[in-house]
Amino acid sequence: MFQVRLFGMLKTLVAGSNMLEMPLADGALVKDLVDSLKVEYPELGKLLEQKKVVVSVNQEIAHWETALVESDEIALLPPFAGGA
Amino acid sequence: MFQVRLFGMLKTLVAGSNMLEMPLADGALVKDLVDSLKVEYPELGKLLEQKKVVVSVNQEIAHWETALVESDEIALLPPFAGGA
Amino acid sequence: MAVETDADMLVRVQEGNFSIDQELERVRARSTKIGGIAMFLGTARDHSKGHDVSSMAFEHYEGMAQKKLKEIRERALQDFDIIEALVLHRYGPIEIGENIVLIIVGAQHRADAFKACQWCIDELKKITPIWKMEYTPQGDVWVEEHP
Amino acid sequence: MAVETDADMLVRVQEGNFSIDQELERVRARSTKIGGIAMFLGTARDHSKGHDVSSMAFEHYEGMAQKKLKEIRERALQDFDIIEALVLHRYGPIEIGENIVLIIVGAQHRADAFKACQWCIDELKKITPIWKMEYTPQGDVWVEEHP
Repeated sequence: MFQVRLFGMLKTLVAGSNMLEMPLADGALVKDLVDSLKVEYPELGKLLEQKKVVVSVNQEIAHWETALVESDEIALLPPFAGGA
Repeated sequence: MFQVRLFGMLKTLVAGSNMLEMPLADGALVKDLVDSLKVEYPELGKLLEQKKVVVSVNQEIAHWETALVESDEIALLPPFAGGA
Repeated sequence: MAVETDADMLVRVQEGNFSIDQELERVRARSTKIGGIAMFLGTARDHSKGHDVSSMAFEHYEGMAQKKLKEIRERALQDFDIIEALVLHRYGPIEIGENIVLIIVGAQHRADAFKACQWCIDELKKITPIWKMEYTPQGDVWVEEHP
Repeated sequence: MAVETDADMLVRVQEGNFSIDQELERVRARSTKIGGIAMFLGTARDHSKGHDVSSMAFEHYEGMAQKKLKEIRERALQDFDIIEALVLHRYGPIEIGENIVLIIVGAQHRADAFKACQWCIDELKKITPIWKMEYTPQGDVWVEEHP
Protein backbone atom coordinates (compact mmCIF):
# COMPACT_ATOMS: atom_id res chain seq x y z
CA MET A 1 0.00 0.00 0.00
CA PHE A 2 1.20 3.48 -0.87
CA GLN A 3 0.72 6.04 1.84
CA VAL A 4 -0.37 9.51 0.73
CA ARG A 5 -0.23 12.49 3.12
CA LEU A 6 -2.92 15.15 3.04
CA PHE A 7 -2.67 18.78 4.06
CA GLY A 8 -4.93 21.76 4.68
CA MET A 9 -8.45 21.61 3.28
CA LEU A 10 -7.83 18.21 1.67
CA LYS A 11 -8.28 16.58 5.05
CA THR A 12 -11.88 17.81 5.10
CA LEU A 13 -12.49 15.83 1.90
CA VAL A 14 -11.33 12.59 3.47
CA ALA A 15 -13.21 12.65 6.76
CA GLY A 16 -10.55 14.63 8.58
CA SER A 17 -7.79 12.11 7.98
CA ASN A 18 -4.28 13.36 7.24
CA MET A 19 -3.28 10.19 5.39
CA LEU A 20 -4.80 7.79 2.93
CA GLU A 21 -3.62 4.50 1.51
CA MET A 22 -3.82 3.44 -2.10
CA PRO A 23 -3.02 0.01 -3.55
CA LEU A 24 -0.48 0.58 -6.35
CA ALA A 25 2.40 -1.40 -7.82
CA ASP A 26 6.00 -0.17 -7.54
CA GLY A 27 6.78 1.71 -10.74
CA ALA A 28 3.28 3.19 -11.00
CA LEU A 29 3.30 6.79 -12.21
CA VAL A 30 1.87 9.82 -10.44
CA LYS A 31 -0.88 9.87 -13.08
CA ASP A 32 -1.81 6.30 -12.13
CA LEU A 33 -2.14 7.47 -8.54
CA VAL A 34 -4.32 10.36 -9.72
CA ASP A 35 -6.50 7.96 -11.72
CA SER A 36 -7.01 5.73 -8.68
CA LEU A 37 -7.80 8.74 -6.51
CA LYS A 38 -10.40 9.93 -9.02
CA VAL A 39 -12.26 6.64 -8.51
CA GLU A 40 -11.98 6.47 -4.75
CA TYR A 41 -12.20 10.18 -3.90
CA PRO A 42 -13.92 12.02 -6.78
CA GLU A 43 -13.62 15.48 -5.19
CA LEU A 44 -9.90 15.03 -4.59
CA GLY A 45 -9.54 13.66 -8.14
CA LYS A 46 -11.22 16.73 -9.60
CA LEU A 47 -8.88 19.11 -7.75
CA LEU A 48 -5.88 17.14 -9.01
CA GLU A 49 -7.27 17.12 -12.55
CA GLN A 50 -7.69 20.91 -12.38
CA LYS A 51 -4.13 21.23 -11.00
CA LYS A 52 -5.48 23.02 -7.96
CA VAL A 53 -3.84 20.31 -5.94
CA VAL A 54 -0.33 19.12 -6.75
CA VAL A 55 1.47 15.91 -5.85
CA SER A 56 4.81 15.99 -4.11
CA VAL A 57 7.19 13.05 -4.05
CA ASN A 58 9.97 13.10 -1.49
CA GLN A 59 9.26 16.75 -0.77
CA GLU A 60 9.51 17.96 -4.35
CA ILE A 61 6.60 18.78 -6.66
CA ALA A 62 6.25 15.80 -9.03
CA HIS A 63 5.31 15.56 -12.70
CA TRP A 64 2.52 13.21 -13.72
CA GLU A 65 5.14 11.00 -15.35
CA THR A 66 7.17 10.57 -12.16
CA ALA A 67 7.46 6.89 -11.21
CA LEU A 68 6.66 5.89 -7.62
CA VAL A 69 7.91 3.26 -5.23
CA GLU A 70 6.18 2.32 -2.00
CA SER A 71 8.86 3.89 0.18
CA ASP A 72 8.42 7.32 -1.43
CA GLU A 73 7.08 10.14 0.72
CA ILE A 74 3.99 11.11 -1.25
CA ALA A 75 1.76 14.07 -0.41
CA LEU A 76 -1.13 16.00 -1.91
CA LEU A 77 -0.71 19.76 -1.57
CA PRO A 78 -3.59 22.21 -1.90
CA PRO A 79 -2.82 25.85 -2.82
CA PHE A 80 -0.28 27.34 -0.44
CA ALA A 81 -1.31 30.21 1.80
CA GLY A 82 1.71 31.02 3.91
CA GLY A 83 3.34 34.41 4.22
CA ALA A 84 0.61 36.31 6.13
CA MET B 1 23.46 92.20 10.80
CA PHE B 2 21.94 89.10 9.27
CA GLN B 3 22.96 85.86 10.93
CA VAL B 4 23.60 82.92 8.62
CA ARG B 5 23.93 79.39 10.01
CA LEU B 6 26.42 76.96 8.50
CA PHE B 7 26.27 73.18 8.44
CA GLY B 8 28.51 70.25 7.60
CA MET B 9 31.56 70.92 5.46
CA LEU B 10 30.71 74.62 5.12
CA LYS B 11 32.05 75.20 8.61
CA THR B 12 35.49 74.14 7.41
CA LEU B 13 35.38 76.99 4.85
CA VAL B 14 34.78 79.60 7.55
CA ALA B 15 37.40 78.67 10.11
CA GLY B 16 35.19 76.12 11.86
CA SER B 17 32.46 78.60 12.72
CA ASN B 18 28.83 77.50 12.53
CA MET B 19 27.55 81.02 12.01
CA LEU B 20 28.50 84.09 10.03
CA GLU B 21 27.14 87.62 9.98
CA MET B 22 26.48 89.67 6.90
CA PRO B 23 25.51 93.33 6.72
CA LEU B 24 22.35 93.50 4.63
CA ALA B 25 19.27 95.72 4.56
CA ASP B 26 15.84 94.34 5.35
CA GLY B 27 14.18 93.45 2.06
CA ALA B 28 17.42 92.25 0.51
CA LEU B 29 16.97 89.16 -1.65
CA VAL B 30 18.66 85.80 -1.25
CA LYS B 31 20.67 86.60 -4.38
CA ASP B 32 21.97 89.77 -2.70
CA LEU B 33 23.12 87.63 0.20
CA VAL B 34 24.82 85.28 -2.27
CA ASP B 35 26.53 88.25 -3.97
CA SER B 36 27.85 89.50 -0.64
CA LEU B 37 29.04 86.03 0.30
CA LYS B 38 30.90 85.73 -3.02
CA VAL B 39 32.93 88.75 -2.07
CA GLU B 40 33.61 87.84 1.55
CA TYR B 41 33.90 84.05 1.20
CA PRO B 42 34.78 83.18 -2.42
CA GLU B 43 34.74 79.41 -1.87
CA LEU B 44 31.30 79.53 -0.27
CA GLY B 45 30.13 81.83 -3.06
CA LYS B 46 31.30 79.40 -5.70
CA LEU B 47 29.38 76.49 -4.12
CA LEU B 48 26.24 78.65 -3.96
CA GLU B 49 26.73 79.73 -7.58
CA GLN B 50 27.01 76.08 -8.61
CA LYS B 51 23.87 75.25 -6.55
CA LYS B 52 25.87 72.70 -4.60
CA VAL B 53 24.89 74.66 -1.52
CA VAL B 54 21.33 75.90 -1.06
CA VAL B 55 19.95 78.65 1.13
CA SER B 56 17.11 77.95 3.55
CA VAL B 57 14.96 80.66 5.05
CA ASN B 58 12.87 79.78 8.09
CA GLN B 59 13.60 76.10 7.53
CA GLU B 60 12.43 75.95 3.92
CA ILE B 61 14.64 75.95 0.83
CA ALA B 62 14.52 79.50 -0.59
CA HIS B 63 14.57 80.84 -4.14
CA TRP B 64 17.10 83.47 -5.09
CA GLU B 65 14.26 85.98 -5.32
CA THR B 66 13.10 85.39 -1.75
CA ALA B 67 13.19 88.62 0.28
CA LEU B 68 14.90 88.57 3.67
CA VAL B 69 14.39 90.33 6.96
CA GLU B 70 16.88 90.36 9.79
CA SER B 71 14.75 88.14 12.02
CA ASP B 72 14.65 85.34 9.42
CA GLU B 73 16.36 82.08 10.27
CA ILE B 74 18.83 81.81 7.40
CA ALA B 75 21.07 78.82 6.78
CA LEU B 76 23.43 77.51 4.12
CA LEU B 77 22.94 73.80 3.44
CA PRO B 78 25.56 71.67 1.72
CA PRO B 79 24.43 68.42 0.00
CA PHE B 80 22.51 66.21 2.41
CA ALA B 81 23.96 62.86 3.41
CA GLY B 82 21.52 61.33 5.87
CA GLY B 83 19.92 57.94 5.59
CA ALA B 84 22.98 55.68 6.13
CA MET C 1 23.56 40.38 22.32
CA ALA C 2 24.90 36.83 21.90
CA VAL C 3 22.93 34.90 19.31
CA GLU C 4 23.59 31.81 17.22
CA THR C 5 24.36 32.71 13.64
CA ASP C 6 24.65 29.35 11.92
CA ALA C 7 22.65 28.85 8.72
CA ASP C 8 20.03 26.70 10.48
CA MET C 9 18.99 29.63 12.61
CA LEU C 10 18.56 31.79 9.51
CA VAL C 11 15.79 29.59 8.10
CA ARG C 12 13.16 28.39 10.54
CA VAL C 13 9.57 27.24 10.81
CA GLN C 14 8.61 27.53 14.45
CA GLU C 15 5.54 27.66 16.65
CA GLY C 16 6.68 30.38 19.03
CA ASN C 17 6.95 34.10 18.45
CA PHE C 18 10.24 35.82 17.59
CA SER C 19 11.94 39.11 18.48
CA ILE C 20 12.86 41.22 15.50
CA ASP C 21 15.82 42.75 17.35
CA GLN C 22 17.22 39.30 18.08
CA GLU C 23 16.73 38.02 14.52
CA LEU C 24 18.30 41.21 13.17
CA GLU C 25 21.39 40.51 15.28
CA ARG C 26 21.91 37.24 13.40
CA VAL C 27 21.93 39.07 10.06
CA ARG C 28 24.00 42.10 11.01
CA ALA C 29 26.54 39.97 12.86
CA ARG C 30 27.51 38.44 9.49
CA SER C 31 29.41 41.45 8.16
CA THR C 32 30.42 45.01 8.92
CA LYS C 33 29.90 45.71 5.21
CA ILE C 34 26.12 45.72 5.70
CA GLY C 35 24.73 49.22 5.20
CA GLY C 36 21.09 48.56 4.30
CA ILE C 37 18.70 46.08 5.86
CA ALA C 38 15.24 45.55 4.39
CA MET C 39 12.67 43.64 6.40
CA PHE C 40 9.22 42.30 5.88
CA LEU C 41 7.00 41.32 8.78
CA GLY C 42 3.65 39.73 8.05
CA THR C 43 1.10 40.04 10.85
CA ALA C 44 -2.37 38.58 11.41
CA ARG C 45 -5.10 40.94 10.17
CA ASP C 46 -8.62 40.93 11.58
CA HIS C 47 -10.06 41.21 8.09
CA SER C 48 -9.61 39.20 4.92
CA LYS C 49 -11.31 39.50 1.53
CA GLY C 50 -14.41 41.16 2.89
CA HIS C 51 -14.95 39.11 6.03
CA ASP C 52 -13.92 39.42 9.67
CA VAL C 53 -11.29 37.09 11.05
CA SER C 54 -11.12 36.30 14.76
CA SER C 55 -7.90 34.28 14.71
CA MET C 56 -6.01 31.88 12.50
CA ALA C 57 -3.74 28.86 12.42
CA PHE C 58 -1.00 27.78 10.04
CA GLU C 59 -0.21 24.20 9.08
CA HIS C 60 3.06 23.34 7.39
CA TYR C 61 4.54 20.28 5.72
CA GLU C 62 7.34 19.54 8.18
CA GLY C 63 10.58 18.98 6.30
CA MET C 64 9.42 20.24 2.92
CA ALA C 65 8.55 23.70 4.29
CA GLN C 66 12.04 24.07 5.79
CA LYS C 67 13.60 22.78 2.57
CA LYS C 68 11.77 25.40 0.49
CA LEU C 69 12.67 28.27 2.84
CA LYS C 70 16.29 27.14 2.67
CA GLU C 71 16.13 27.15 -1.13
CA ILE C 72 14.68 30.67 -1.03
CA ARG C 73 17.54 31.94 1.15
CA GLU C 74 20.17 30.27 -1.03
CA ARG C 75 18.71 31.55 -4.28
CA ALA C 76 18.41 35.05 -2.83
CA LEU C 77 22.10 34.98 -1.81
CA GLN C 78 23.01 33.78 -5.29
CA ASP C 79 20.79 35.99 -7.43
CA PHE C 80 20.98 39.31 -5.60
CA ASP C 81 23.87 41.47 -4.45
CA ILE C 82 23.20 40.87 -0.78
CA ILE C 83 25.20 39.70 2.22
CA GLU C 84 22.73 37.72 4.33
CA ALA C 85 19.08 36.73 4.43
CA LEU C 86 16.87 35.32 7.16
CA VAL C 87 13.49 33.66 6.59
CA LEU C 88 11.14 32.64 9.42
CA HIS C 89 7.56 31.42 9.42
CA ARG C 90 5.38 30.47 12.36
CA TYR C 91 2.89 27.63 12.51
CA GLY C 92 0.07 26.75 14.88
CA PRO C 93 -2.56 29.13 16.27
CA ILE C 94 -1.94 32.86 15.83
CA GLU C 95 -3.97 35.68 17.31
CA ILE C 96 -4.87 38.93 15.52
CA GLY C 97 -1.93 41.34 15.49
CA GLU C 98 0.66 38.63 16.08
CA ASN C 99 3.71 37.96 13.91
CA ILE C 100 3.43 35.34 11.18
CA VAL C 101 6.43 35.66 8.89
CA LEU C 102 9.71 37.57 8.92
CA ILE C 103 12.20 38.22 6.14
CA ILE C 104 15.40 40.16 6.84
CA VAL C 105 17.90 40.94 4.09
CA GLY C 106 21.21 42.68 4.68
CA ALA C 107 23.16 44.22 1.80
CA GLN C 108 25.75 46.87 1.18
CA HIS C 109 23.15 49.03 -0.53
CA ARG C 110 19.47 49.46 0.14
CA ALA C 111 18.12 48.90 -3.38
CA ASP C 112 19.51 45.35 -3.43
CA ALA C 113 18.18 44.66 0.07
CA PHE C 114 14.67 45.80 -0.90
CA LYS C 115 14.63 43.84 -4.15
CA ALA C 116 15.77 40.61 -2.51
CA CYS C 117 13.41 41.03 0.45
CA GLN C 118 10.41 41.44 -1.81
CA TRP C 119 11.48 38.52 -3.94
CA CYS C 120 11.83 36.30 -0.85
CA ILE C 121 8.33 36.96 0.43
CA ASP C 122 6.80 36.62 -3.05
CA GLU C 123 8.64 33.34 -3.59
CA LEU C 124 7.77 32.10 -0.10
CA LYS C 125 4.08 32.51 -0.88
CA LYS C 126 4.53 30.62 -4.14
CA ILE C 127 6.59 27.60 -3.20
CA THR C 128 6.35 26.97 0.54
CA PRO C 129 3.91 24.26 1.66
CA ILE C 130 2.12 26.22 4.38
CA TRP C 131 -1.65 26.49 4.72
CA LYS C 132 -3.86 28.92 6.60
CA MET C 133 -7.08 28.25 8.49
CA GLU C 134 -9.08 31.36 9.31
CA TYR C 135 -11.52 31.31 12.19
CA THR C 136 -14.37 33.66 11.28
CA PRO C 137 -17.80 34.44 12.75
CA GLN C 138 -19.19 32.44 9.80
CA GLY C 139 -17.09 29.39 10.58
CA ASP C 140 -13.62 28.00 9.92
CA VAL C 141 -12.18 28.36 6.43
CA TRP C 142 -9.06 26.98 4.79
CA VAL C 143 -7.66 29.88 2.79
CA GLU C 144 -6.71 29.39 -0.83
CA GLU C 145 -4.34 32.25 -1.62
CA HIS C 146 -3.20 30.84 -4.94
CA PRO C 147 -6.08 28.84 -6.40
CA MET D 1 4.59 46.31 25.60
CA ALA D 2 3.27 49.74 26.55
CA VAL D 3 4.63 52.43 24.27
CA GLU D 4 3.58 55.93 23.40
CA THR D 5 1.92 56.11 20.00
CA ASP D 6 1.36 59.81 19.46
CA ALA D 7 2.51 61.27 16.16
CA ASP D 8 5.56 62.94 17.76
CA MET D 9 7.02 59.55 18.60
CA LEU D 10 6.57 58.40 15.01
CA VAL D 11 9.00 61.01 13.65
CA ARG D 12 12.20 61.54 15.61
CA VAL D 13 15.77 62.71 15.29
CA GLN D 14 17.59 61.42 18.34
CA GLU D 15 21.12 60.78 19.58
CA GLY D 16 20.52 57.43 21.28
CA ASN D 17 19.97 54.04 19.75
CA PHE D 18 16.50 52.53 19.28
CA SER D 19 14.95 49.07 19.59
CA ILE D 20 13.23 47.87 16.44
CA ASP D 21 10.77 45.76 18.45
CA GLN D 22 9.74 48.79 20.45
CA GLU D 23 9.37 51.07 17.41
CA LEU D 24 7.40 48.33 15.65
CA GLU D 25 4.97 48.29 18.55
CA ARG D 26 4.11 51.94 17.88
CA VAL D 27 3.19 51.15 14.29
CA ARG D 28 1.32 47.89 14.79
CA ALA D 29 -0.61 49.30 17.75
CA ARG D 30 -2.35 51.69 15.33
CA SER D 31 -4.62 49.13 13.69
CA THR D 32 -5.52 45.45 13.63
CA LYS D 33 -5.97 45.87 9.87
CA ILE D 34 -2.19 45.87 9.37
CA GLY D 35 -1.10 42.72 7.56
CA GLY D 36 2.22 43.73 6.02
CA ILE D 37 5.01 45.76 7.58
CA ALA D 38 8.01 46.82 5.51
CA MET D 39 11.06 48.16 7.29
CA PHE D 40 14.33 49.73 6.32
CA LEU D 41 17.22 49.91 8.74
CA GLY D 42 20.36 51.77 7.70
CA THR D 43 23.51 50.76 9.54
CA ALA D 44 27.05 52.11 9.64
CA ARG D 45 29.30 50.32 7.12
CA ASP D 46 33.05 50.05 7.54
CA HIS D 47 33.57 50.82 3.89
CA SER D 48 32.43 53.63 1.63
CA LYS D 49 33.23 54.36 -2.00
CA GLY D 50 36.52 52.50 -1.99
CA HIS D 51 37.89 53.60 1.37
CA ASP D 52 37.78 52.22 4.90
CA VAL D 53 35.66 53.96 7.49
CA SER D 54 36.45 53.66 11.20
CA SER D 55 33.40 55.47 12.52
CA MET D 56 31.09 58.35 11.64
CA ALA D 57 28.99 61.19 13.00
CA PHE D 58 25.80 62.80 11.80
CA GLU D 59 24.95 66.46 12.13
CA HIS D 60 21.38 67.67 11.64
CA TYR D 61 19.66 71.02 11.34
CA GLU D 62 17.58 70.91 14.52
CA GLY D 63 14.00 71.85 13.74
CA MET D 64 14.23 71.68 9.97
CA ALA D 65 15.28 68.01 10.02
CA GLN D 66 12.26 67.09 12.18
CA LYS D 67 10.01 69.18 9.96
CA LYS D 68 11.16 67.36 6.83
CA LEU D 69 10.76 63.92 8.39
CA LYS D 70 7.25 64.90 9.46
CA GLU D 71 6.49 65.99 5.91
CA ILE D 72 7.75 62.65 4.64
CA ARG D 73 5.49 60.70 7.00
CA GLU D 74 2.47 62.82 6.10
CA ARG D 75 3.03 62.58 2.37
CA ALA D 76 3.53 58.82 2.64
CA LEU D 77 0.22 58.47 4.50
CA GLN D 78 -1.48 60.58 1.86
CA ASP D 79 0.05 59.16 -1.31
CA PHE D 80 0.21 55.44 -0.52
CA ASP D 81 -2.40 52.95 0.63
CA ILE D 82 -0.80 52.48 4.04
CA ILE D 83 -1.95 52.69 7.64
CA GLU D 84 1.04 54.04 9.56
CA ALA D 85 4.63 55.11 9.03
CA LEU D 86 7.50 55.76 11.41
CA VAL D 87 10.70 57.63 10.51
CA LEU D 88 13.71 57.89 12.84
CA HIS D 89 17.22 59.18 12.30
CA ARG D 90 20.09 59.32 14.76
CA TYR D 91 22.64 62.09 15.11
CA GLY D 92 25.99 62.35 16.85
CA PRO D 93 28.80 59.79 16.80
CA ILE D 94 27.94 56.32 15.47
CA GLU D 95 30.18 53.25 15.52
CA ILE D 96 30.48 50.71 12.71
CA GLY D 97 27.54 48.29 12.72
CA GLU D 98 25.28 50.61 14.68
CA ASN D 99 21.82 51.76 13.63
CA ILE D 100 21.49 55.08 11.78
CA VAL D 101 18.03 55.31 10.32
CA LEU D 102 14.79 53.36 10.61
CA ILE D 103 11.65 53.45 8.48
CA ILE D 104 8.66 51.27 9.36
CA VAL D 105 5.54 51.22 7.22
CA GLY D 106 2.41 49.25 8.09
CA ALA D 107 -0.25 48.54 5.47
CA GLN D 108 -3.01 46.07 4.78
CA HIS D 109 -0.99 44.61 1.93
CA ARG D 110 2.71 44.15 1.51
CA ALA D 111 3.16 45.73 -1.92
CA ASP D 112 1.95 49.10 -0.62
CA ALA D 113 4.12 48.80 2.49
CA PHE D 114 7.24 48.12 0.41
CA LYS D 115 6.55 50.93 -2.05
CA ALA D 116 5.97 53.50 0.67
CA CYS D 117 8.97 52.35 2.71
CA GLN D 118 11.31 52.70 -0.26
CA TRP D 119 9.84 56.07 -1.12
CA CYS D 120 10.36 57.30 2.46
CA ILE D 121 14.04 56.42 2.59
CA ASP D 122 14.67 57.80 -0.92
CA GLU D 123 12.88 61.02 -0.01
CA LEU D 124 14.64 61.25 3.36
CA LYS D 125 17.99 61.21 1.61
CA LYS D 126 16.85 63.95 -0.77
CA ILE D 127 15.18 66.49 1.48
CA THR D 128 16.36 66.02 5.07
CA PRO D 129 19.10 68.38 6.28
CA ILE D 130 21.43 65.80 7.78
CA TRP D 131 25.17 65.56 7.09
CA LYS D 132 27.66 62.80 7.58
CA MET D 133 31.26 63.01 8.72
CA GLU D 134 33.30 59.88 8.08
CA TYR D 135 36.38 59.18 10.15
CA THR D 136 38.81 57.32 7.93
CA PRO D 137 42.46 56.25 8.20
CA GLN D 138 43.17 59.07 5.70
CA GLY D 139 41.43 61.70 7.81
CA ASP D 140 37.98 63.08 8.47
CA VAL D 141 35.70 63.70 5.51
CA TRP D 142 32.32 65.36 5.18
CA VAL D 143 30.39 63.11 2.84
CA GLU D 144 28.56 64.55 -0.14
CA GLU D 145 26.02 61.96 -1.10
CA HIS D 146 24.15 64.22 -3.50
CA PRO D 147 26.65 66.65 -5.01
